[in-house]
Amino acid sequence: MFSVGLDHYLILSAVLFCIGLVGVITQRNVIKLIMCLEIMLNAVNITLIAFSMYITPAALTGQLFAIFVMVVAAAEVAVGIAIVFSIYRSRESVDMENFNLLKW
Amino acid sequence: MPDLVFYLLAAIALVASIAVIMVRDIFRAALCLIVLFMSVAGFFLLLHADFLAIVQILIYVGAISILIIVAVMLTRDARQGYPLDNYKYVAGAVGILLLAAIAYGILNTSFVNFGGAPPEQTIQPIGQALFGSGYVLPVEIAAVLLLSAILGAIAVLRDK
Amino acid sequence: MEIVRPEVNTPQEADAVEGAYINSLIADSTSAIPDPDRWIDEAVHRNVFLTTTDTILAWGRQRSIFPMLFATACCGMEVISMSVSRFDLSRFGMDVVRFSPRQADVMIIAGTITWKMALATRMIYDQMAEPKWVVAMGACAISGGTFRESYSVTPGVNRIMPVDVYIPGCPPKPEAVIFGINRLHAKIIKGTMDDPMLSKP
Amino acid sequence: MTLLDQFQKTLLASGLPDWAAYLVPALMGVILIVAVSLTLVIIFIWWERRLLGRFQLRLGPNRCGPEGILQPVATGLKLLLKEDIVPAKADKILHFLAPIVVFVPVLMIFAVVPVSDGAILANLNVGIIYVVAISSISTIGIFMAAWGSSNKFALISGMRTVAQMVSYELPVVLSLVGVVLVAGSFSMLSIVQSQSIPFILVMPLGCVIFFLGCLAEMNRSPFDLLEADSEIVAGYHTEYSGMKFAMFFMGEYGVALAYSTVITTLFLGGWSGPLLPPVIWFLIKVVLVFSFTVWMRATLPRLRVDQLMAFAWKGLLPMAVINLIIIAIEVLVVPASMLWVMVILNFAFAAALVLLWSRLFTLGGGRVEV
Amino acid sequence: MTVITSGEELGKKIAEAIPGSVVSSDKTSVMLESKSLAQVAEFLKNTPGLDFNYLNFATAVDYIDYFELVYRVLSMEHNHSLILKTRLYDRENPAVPSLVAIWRSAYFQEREMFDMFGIKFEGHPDLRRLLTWEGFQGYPLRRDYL
Amino acid sequence: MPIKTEPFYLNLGPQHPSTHGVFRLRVQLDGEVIVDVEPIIGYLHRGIEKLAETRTYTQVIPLTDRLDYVASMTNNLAYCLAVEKLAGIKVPERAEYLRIIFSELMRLANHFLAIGAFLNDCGALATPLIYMWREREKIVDLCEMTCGQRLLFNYMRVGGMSQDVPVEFMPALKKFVAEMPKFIGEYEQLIKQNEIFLARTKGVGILPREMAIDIGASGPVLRASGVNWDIRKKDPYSIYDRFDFEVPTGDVGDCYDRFWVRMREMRQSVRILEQAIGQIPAKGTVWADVPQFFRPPAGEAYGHIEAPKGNLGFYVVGDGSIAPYRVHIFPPSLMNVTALRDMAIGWKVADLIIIFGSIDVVLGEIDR
Amino acid sequence: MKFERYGMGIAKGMALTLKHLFRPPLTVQYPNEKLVRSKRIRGNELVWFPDRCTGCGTCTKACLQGNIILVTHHGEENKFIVDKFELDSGRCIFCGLCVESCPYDALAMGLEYECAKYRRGDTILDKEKLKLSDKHQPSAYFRPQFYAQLPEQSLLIYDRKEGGQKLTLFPLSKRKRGPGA
Repeated sequence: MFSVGLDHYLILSAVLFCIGLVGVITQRNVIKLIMCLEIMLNAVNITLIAFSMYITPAALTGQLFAIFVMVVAAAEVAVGIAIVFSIYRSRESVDMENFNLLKW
Repeated sequence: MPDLVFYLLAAIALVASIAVIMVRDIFRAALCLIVLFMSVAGFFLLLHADFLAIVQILIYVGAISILIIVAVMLTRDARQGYPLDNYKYVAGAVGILLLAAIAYGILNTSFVNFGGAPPEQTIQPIGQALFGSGYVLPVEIAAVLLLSAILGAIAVLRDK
Repeated sequence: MEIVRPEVNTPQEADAVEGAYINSLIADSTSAIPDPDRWIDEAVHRNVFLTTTDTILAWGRQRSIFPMLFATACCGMEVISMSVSRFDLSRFGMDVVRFSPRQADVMIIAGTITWKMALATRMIYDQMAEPKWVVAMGACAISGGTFRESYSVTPGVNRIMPVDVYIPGCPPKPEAVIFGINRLHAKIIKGTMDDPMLSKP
Repeated sequence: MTLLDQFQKTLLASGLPDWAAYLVPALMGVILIVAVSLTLVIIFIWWERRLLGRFQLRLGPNRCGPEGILQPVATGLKLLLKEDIVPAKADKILHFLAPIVVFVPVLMIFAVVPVSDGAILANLNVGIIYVVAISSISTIGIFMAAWGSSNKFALISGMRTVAQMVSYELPVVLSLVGVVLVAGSFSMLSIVQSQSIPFILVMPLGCVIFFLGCLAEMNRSPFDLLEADSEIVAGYHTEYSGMKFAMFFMGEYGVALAYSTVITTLFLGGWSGPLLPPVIWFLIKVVLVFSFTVWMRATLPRLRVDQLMAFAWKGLLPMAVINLIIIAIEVLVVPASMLWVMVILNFAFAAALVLLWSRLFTLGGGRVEV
Repeated sequence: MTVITSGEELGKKIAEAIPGSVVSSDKTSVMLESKSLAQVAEFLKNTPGLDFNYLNFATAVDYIDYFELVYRVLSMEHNHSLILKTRLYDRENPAVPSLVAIWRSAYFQEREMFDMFGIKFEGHPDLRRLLTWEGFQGYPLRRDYL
Repeated sequence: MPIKTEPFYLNLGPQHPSTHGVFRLRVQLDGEVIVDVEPIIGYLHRGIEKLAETRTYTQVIPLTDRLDYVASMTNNLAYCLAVEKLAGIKVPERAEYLRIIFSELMRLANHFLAIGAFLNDCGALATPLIYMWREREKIVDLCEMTCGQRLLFNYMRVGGMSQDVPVEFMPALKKFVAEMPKFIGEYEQLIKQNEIFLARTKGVGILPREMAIDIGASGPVLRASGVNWDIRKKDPYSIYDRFDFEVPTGDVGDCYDRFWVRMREMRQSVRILEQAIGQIPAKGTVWADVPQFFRPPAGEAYGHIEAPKGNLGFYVVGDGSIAPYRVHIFPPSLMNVTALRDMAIGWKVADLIIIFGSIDVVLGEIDR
Repeated sequence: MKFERYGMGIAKGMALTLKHLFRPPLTVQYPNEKLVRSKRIRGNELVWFPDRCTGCGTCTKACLQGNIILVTHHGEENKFIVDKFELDSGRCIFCGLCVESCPYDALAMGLEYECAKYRRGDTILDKEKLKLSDKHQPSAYFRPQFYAQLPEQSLLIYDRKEGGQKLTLFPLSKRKRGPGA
């Protein structure tokens, strides 16, 4: 039971994912929201690599997918923070409540 | 031994991730996020994905978290953060429900090992897989994505 | 003197606050602070170390003093002369000149301290970490020198902080300052002034 | 197969419990790294102070032990027992953690540097990326210090840190990829083994770019903006005293030393050399690289922030990219046994590129541009 | 060699241009009415042939009965100089027009005179204590300050 | 990328590594870009003008030493010129030459420090300062040989010099003057073409010609802005009209020009020294025997010289007693910092430091 | 910044510093080796010859800060006898005006400059200390009669062969123990 297997990794990443999700729902600070998104992406990465290790150790497919996830994460943070700056510039706030316009 | 390390890392990861959403000071939250990233890198090492572990540190710790820190620094008056709003019970419920569902799924599925030993070193296979067969197009698309992200960021922040 | 910084919003307010502090500093420092003769002894009593440990510590402290160059006026030039190639203070391990008072050990007050500056001097002294020493270099720092009668000059820096070594001269020659620093070394390592080696005419 | 691996094997074979077989070699490795690298750092601090003194026609510390070699020891002793001040407004936790976060990654770099054949603590097959990744962690430490001490000078220094480190990471990595292409491996050991001609000759431009990038990453002159004492007093460690300051101080020199070893390994052929034992060769090369940085420190003025950034983005980065493309083509075209062809070609390309850049591009001159 | 302009000739010129401004004049200096100081300065700076574009120094002397303000102005093109003087008899609240708008080099010197003598310069953009601190009692360079 | 940031105040000084003493700059920053600068002075205000009223004419000379302590003998000269003008004293020939020699030595000494400290501000870790200081030490040695002190000489007197130079002085001076051009050449090699230095200084902190005149700048700061104004040429005092030298000027008025004007002035100073060594009478008195407590007539006099930093003037009012009634000191540095705000706005903190360094102020003179 | 000269300027500067690396350092290892100071040195003390002093008080008038305290009383043969002669070396600026003004050559500047003290009171030179001082070698400042007795000053301009300051190429540390060495 206590020797670590695939299940442990999956449960762990599920817990992390849910924490991230709770964060995304509850946070009002946009920067923190982005941070919570990063937690969720990391949880997904753990899942991918755990599957890669335990299901198809030779093929490394999961690791390849993790790389693509990282690429997406980097792009998302760059654009996300650019948008945060842009809104902060006009509204002087990073509160989600102020992000209700489609144009700024 | 690897099991011990796993539990240790898991504890760190959970504490750090909970701290990210609970800590009010946003700079400290960002530091907790870094701790989480490092522990995830530790999981990658445990899973024999050493290349990805290093890339995780390089990208998440070296780049993304620094970007977040810059954002924290430049939005100084918002540093203290805001209280969690009224959704927190709803969110907690949703989270727990989702977690229960996933856990149920995981525990009731038997995963099949398709066999084969994990490769001794991962860099070469990853490289060959990425650029050799099948994944060239996604790699190119990823490159385009990154480029467009950079351009988009610049476009958003440009003086109007 | 306790310095509490009230919230100020404009530069003018800040100036007024500073002026008030200067006036209270003048009112407070009418008599000289006694020279810390027994300073080292007290320190030894305070933390009981084994003798060897104590010696090693004193050795470390004496060999690597980070000076805080508090060069306000003419003597500052001689401080530079002393630290550059001809007299080279770095031979004593003092080449790591720290401009942050937190990291400095000895404050070499080189030059006239006016009342306007005395406030900053005192604050910097308070910011320095223990153990700390003060060297008053030149006539102005010791007693106000030729400007002693002036309305704006502190008559001796020992009115606002205890001074460990006085180096007379206007300005003292670099060798004289190095001699003073050697005496400070001796003070650090011996912890007493009754050393026959030091009783130089 | 490194010595520690073998040790672990024997331990496992001898029937020790599982965890002990993992822990004992790891602890030994840690102790070895800390001891050796701290000693080296102390010696190099002394060496820099002496050498800098000689560049400036003076002697440098020479009264403490033979030729003053105990000087850093005395400094360390003194700092150890100096009062530790935490400013009232500071963020206590960050203020406490920052020196550790700066200092530990520096030590971790030494783990993958091969001192001679097989004498490496961890022969990672991702050695080079490991170095880059680990060293980016200390940026966060510096930023923690800057933020945590709630001092304006420190905050300016922190802003500069982020910009500088992030900008110079790119050219450094890109010039590293050239090395990897020619050597065909990420592992430090095999990179050294593949240098029949030192890579400084094979890719001079890459070496220069990497060296400059390293200077910026280790905050040495002329890129020492983080603690430009004529501008921002002592930079991010303005509010630090005592042992914490000592850790910053050691970390600063430690990172300089670490990068010197990395440059030696990647571009100067590591331990290889005739006659003398490999360790001596390695040390000689490290001392040469380190002395070169001291020489630059003794001569050059400091760049301004925007010039620094412009130099990274407009100067080093495009040159690194072009250099990488050239090397990639050469690796495809030139057979591996004929490295000397690449030497000639690359010198020509490097000269052409430098000429082109110095003619065509203005790097951040004139008014402030953001 | 900087020519010291004859104060008598120039005094006449000034008196013609701005009547009632000159009190007296001798070989080197022109004594002015304190109120017309700014006008005269304007005249000296902008009149072709005089072009006193450079204020060399400005100071005050406390003669106990009155303060004497001394300005030495210079023309870089013609290389000639002139000393302007004016007297302030009000000891409690001496005031004089500021010259900062005409020669910016008066900026610090007028602040210094305010600090040292308590002379108010009307129209000075930022008349505060310069050398001593805020809250300093008295004006040190007056003869009665001890 | 103008992200809206709150402007914040930064106090540079009064104790800051590159304020050359106790100068305080209250800087308002936006990011690192300077929005406003306010120089706050007075941290070294010692009341020299007040003290001079209570001391005899001779006793004021040690006080004047402490004004511009980098080149203290020039202050003596300016004060002595003013008092000599007041009392109508004629200075002996040999003393005039000695005055020229020492004031040119002081100019060299000052420029050594100015350039060295300026480069230190640019971030070159003390090496240029140290090379300069080595040469300065040679000058200091010469002065110490003459009057026994290394910094505050108290050498000139009203009516000449306090004593003649010793016999070893002239050979040593000749050797120094002979070595000097080589050293200046070496120094130009060290820094003049350095790209980083050029990038830091060229075009930075421009002081336009009109503004330079308007703020009453003088010395190298004025000349770097393209104004050919040197009191040694335009209003020759002492015996400067006997020497042949040029007045170097800049054309833009940026930091580099100020540096470069100083470098060229050093060469001219060496030229003047060479001529003075050739012309000086071998023997003769150096002091017009002025009694220690002499009483100049009531009146006023203004003596000014081209000090290393600019136009240094002394306005002395005598009332017929042994002590001056009023001594006003007109310091060049005070005028030169007037335009600091205009020069620095829009630049970064690092530029502010080098702009301030290129002005070359000394606080003893600003605050008096 | 524009590298018009391809970094040649930087290279030139670095060549110059490299040249300096191989020049002998100028450093005087002070407590172990001392520079010979000027013959006219104004050291941080006065040398007083009590037998020549008549107590006329010219020096007290010449002193610009009233630092010399001289108390006398009338002795026999209409001479002054000095009761108190005291000056504060912590306040004196060593301008030399008192020495210049002394009509009987009873005061001279001293050679001594190593005068650092631990206590403020120690800096005051009273009559007893000054009485001992005439055993010291006075400096030749305004006292040319002492000029010949003093050693030649070691100047930085001359190198060692010409009697100047000692320059050594690779000096080893001095193991000798000076005060605080």
